[in-house]
Amino acid sequence: MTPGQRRVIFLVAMAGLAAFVIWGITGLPGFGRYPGPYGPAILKVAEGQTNATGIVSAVNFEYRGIDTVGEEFILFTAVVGMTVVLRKLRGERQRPAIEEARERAQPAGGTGVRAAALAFTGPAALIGWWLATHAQTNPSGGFQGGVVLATAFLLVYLGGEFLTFRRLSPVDITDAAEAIGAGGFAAVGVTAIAAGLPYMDNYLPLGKVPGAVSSAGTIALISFLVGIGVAAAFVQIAGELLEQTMLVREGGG
Amino acid sequence: MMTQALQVVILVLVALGATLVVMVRGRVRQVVALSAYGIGLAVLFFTMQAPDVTLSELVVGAVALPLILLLTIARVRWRR
Amino acid sequence: MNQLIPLTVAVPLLTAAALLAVRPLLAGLVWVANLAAVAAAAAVAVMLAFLLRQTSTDEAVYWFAGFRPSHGVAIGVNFVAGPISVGLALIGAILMTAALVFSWRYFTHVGTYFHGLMLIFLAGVAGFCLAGDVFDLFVWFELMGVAAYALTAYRPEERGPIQGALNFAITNSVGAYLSLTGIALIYGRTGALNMAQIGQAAASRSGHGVVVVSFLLIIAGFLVKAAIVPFHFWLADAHAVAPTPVCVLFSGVMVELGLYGIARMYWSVFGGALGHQAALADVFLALGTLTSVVGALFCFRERHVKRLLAFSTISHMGMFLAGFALMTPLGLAGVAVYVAGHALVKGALFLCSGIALHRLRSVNETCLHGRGRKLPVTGATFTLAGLGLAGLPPFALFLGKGWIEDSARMTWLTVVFTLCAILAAGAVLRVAGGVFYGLGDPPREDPRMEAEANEETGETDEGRQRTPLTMLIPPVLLVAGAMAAGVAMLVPGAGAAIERAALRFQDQAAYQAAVLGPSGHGGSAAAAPVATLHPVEPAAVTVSAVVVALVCVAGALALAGAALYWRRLPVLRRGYEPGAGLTEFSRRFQSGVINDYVTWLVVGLAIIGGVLALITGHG
Amino acid sequence: MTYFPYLVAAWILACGLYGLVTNRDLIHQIICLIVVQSSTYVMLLATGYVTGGIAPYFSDVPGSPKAVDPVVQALALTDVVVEAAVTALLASFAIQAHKRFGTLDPQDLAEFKG
Repeated sequence: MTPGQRRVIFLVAMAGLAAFVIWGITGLPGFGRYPGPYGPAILKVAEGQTNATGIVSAVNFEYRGIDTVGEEFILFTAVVGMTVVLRKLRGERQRPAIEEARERAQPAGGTGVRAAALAFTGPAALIGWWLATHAQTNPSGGFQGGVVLATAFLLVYLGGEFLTFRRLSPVDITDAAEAIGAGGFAAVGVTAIAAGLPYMDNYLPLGKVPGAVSSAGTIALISFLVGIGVAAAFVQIAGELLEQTMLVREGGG
Repeated sequence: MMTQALQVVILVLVALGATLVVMVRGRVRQVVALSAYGIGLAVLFFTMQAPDVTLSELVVGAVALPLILLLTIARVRWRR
Repeated sequence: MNQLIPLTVAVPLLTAAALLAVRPLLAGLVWVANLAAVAAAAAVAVMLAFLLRQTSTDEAVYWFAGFRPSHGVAIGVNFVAGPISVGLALIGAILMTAALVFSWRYFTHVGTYFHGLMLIFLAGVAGFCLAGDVFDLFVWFELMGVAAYALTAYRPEERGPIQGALNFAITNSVGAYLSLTGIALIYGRTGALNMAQIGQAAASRSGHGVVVVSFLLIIAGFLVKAAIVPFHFWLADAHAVAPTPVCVLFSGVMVELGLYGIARMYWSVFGGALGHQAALADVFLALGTLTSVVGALFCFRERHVKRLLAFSTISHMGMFLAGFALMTPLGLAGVAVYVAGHALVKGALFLCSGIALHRLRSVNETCLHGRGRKLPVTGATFTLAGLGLAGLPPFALFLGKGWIEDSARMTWLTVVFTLCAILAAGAVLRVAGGVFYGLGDPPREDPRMEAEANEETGETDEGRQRTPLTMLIPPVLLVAGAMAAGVAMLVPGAGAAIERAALRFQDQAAYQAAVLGPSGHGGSAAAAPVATLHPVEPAAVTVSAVVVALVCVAGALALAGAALYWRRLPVLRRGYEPGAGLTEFSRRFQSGVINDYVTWLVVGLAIIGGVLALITGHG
Repeated sequence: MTYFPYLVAAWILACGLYGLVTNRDLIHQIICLIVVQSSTYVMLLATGYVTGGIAPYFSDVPGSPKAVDPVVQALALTDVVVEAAVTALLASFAIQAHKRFGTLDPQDLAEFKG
């Protein structure tokens, strides 16, 4: 098909599909009139059952925990896939890291950017940590915390410290951390089986005060594991992509 | 009423943002549009009382994805 | 509470995570990774086999973290293990074990990544089969998808894999997001994600359009995965380039899971609410027939063996979809047996072409001509599998096809299916005769096909002088298994048991009762029990089925012979190539351009959507 | 307003598909795929919204008023992670395609793959 034909065929078909979907949309209850019963049922029982005040985290890590196990493994698999696809191939070699680092030691913005980036590293790490460990009480959780934690590592890179970045995040370690993050989550579930409980059962003590950091049993533990896994995954995604800029085809540029 | 007016405005902005992201030419410009669109979505989710999703959309849609894409663009521009 | 159910997913996931966590330590110990992966896959197979026995009469429902539904409202996520779902997962685990054994000595730089990805893929398969919740289904669908994209691109040093993986990933992702849109719509209508609960709520509330639309959008992802025309374009691109052991899983179970998803959505969720069963059946029957014909024609024109097998899979998917579309227990039972037999036979065919690739460095029929003579066992296995694909008794495929045709009672369907099977199996037997026995002349080729077929080179670097036993035993066992499965079906009662399982799968009211408790919660009356709609037809070996099967085998052999000796026929000497015109025609569609594939996806959905709207709009 | 958010979601979906069909650059297409997926968040969150509802947090609101649906928010969170994962994988495919083919035009990729 030529691009012109394609566009015409698509637009005609899309008009038909849109009409069909709109027909479906008009069968929905209007916006703001969610009928339930799933949400209200969760809202009614969640705080009592899990001691978590952040109901979304309770759903993610407890009621629909198995979805989140799958989700973590999707991220994990994608990073493994990236590593496989981008692994060094015959005829490619890496520029010496030192040489590369020298080039990158002077970030475009000069010392100001560098200092700012490094200065933000600590707070970013702290925020990430806090988010990952407060899933049960706040709009946060392992995922968001993990990404912010990964940002802390990336700030080190932005600060021109490429070698430090690579030393802080060698592939083997991030690999292992991801595996532990994703697998640990699944393993927490399996330990419940070993104890004769249903998979993913929240068997840790729920704590006394709803909303406290130590409350909500396995939710906090799982959120923490997810945080580790996600942080490692994003550090590795960035690391893989950065690494790519240093590969040189033998004989070529 | 206030909330609803705000939601309508942001929904219109988000719809325009999506159109813009698709229509813009040039890779880097498109990534910038995507980042802005991500922020728009985050605001929309906030008005829909979803702070968790807002935070996720901010860190992923507005920061992580553009970063991944920019690094990719940097890599594929190189040696051309 | 059956703890085997979650373990079928947890064991492969944990093994994969453990292997990848200690990957650096395994650098010199590849056999550890191999052994662990094979053991995990085999363990899953054993667990599923036990589960199949336990659930042969009844579904086992497992609620994660013990959140049982109260008053008909599910707050947790459940897995539902029934004979059909467990059986399909079991096929996946068996093929996975075979593929992992096969790849033991197949890759040189296999690393641990391959094993990890394969095991995660297996977990996705098991989770998808067992999920009883539509969003959970989507999660496993995506997990399986992401692992599959990565596996397709496993050999990035070549050009083909990356292009095939891109087309695969983008089309399937679009399909998955359409599914998710459909899930959002039905959730907005019913406020439920549990399949049984959606079924009840959808049947008892108004808003018919949203039910139809969300049904089509949800199955859109599965139609893409199942490679139903016009959503099939990605399949040949991905199959041609993925490592051969991975193709075994793609063709044997992943594509079939798409069909399973459609059947699950219809029978467990939407069937009662949609109504108009006869008209919907016609839509699926038309899609299935179209897919079968297109797949068979493309299959016959191919010279790239893996691509050829991929198109044969598309052709069979059409037959499976048509079998599902009969909406009868016997038809579905036929599909179940057909899928099982096809998975084993197709797995063996792919593994044999993997051996050819390993030893002869090519999967191009033209350039392999006669060179397979030094691989007698592989050749015999390939030929036998090809005959099985044609439906030679006692292979399980012949029973499956026979049951579908018995149940359909439509002469035209039998004729079309037999012609398709002759074309597809004839192409496979042509390869068998030409490559492994050197019969006839090598097909003449236009340069473009040649280039396409040569895109594949070896996947291995070493050991080309002999075929390791670990590569030879799996295909032999798979062919033997396909035959044994067919023989086992002849045991009195076996056919009836499968038919009962199919009947159970189609009984929405029973499914809702099993998941949500017998009390039901209104609405269940709307889901008409299937048993009353369709009297149970006996699942037996009929004379007509045997005759059709023998005609099919004879036709395939004759066609293969004709294709091989075409140029020696005195009448047609003037350089006429069968399928040359088709090649030109097909290239316009199978262009390899992702933009085209997405366009066809939207076109297909718009047409099906229009037809569904016409059918159900006035009801 | 009754159906407006759903229609916006459908519009975003259509935009993304249009971009996938008409763009001839893989990076653009990956971005369009992100747009396609973003429509699902809007659709999900819109279906679970309750007018006047509060975010599903019960820390210091005794006798809490009705909240919006927490389930769709959890689903959207999962969805966001899936998006990040798929995008990262596709980005690596694009890099590799560029290395092998020297181009990111799908038309050229299809022609050069031989």
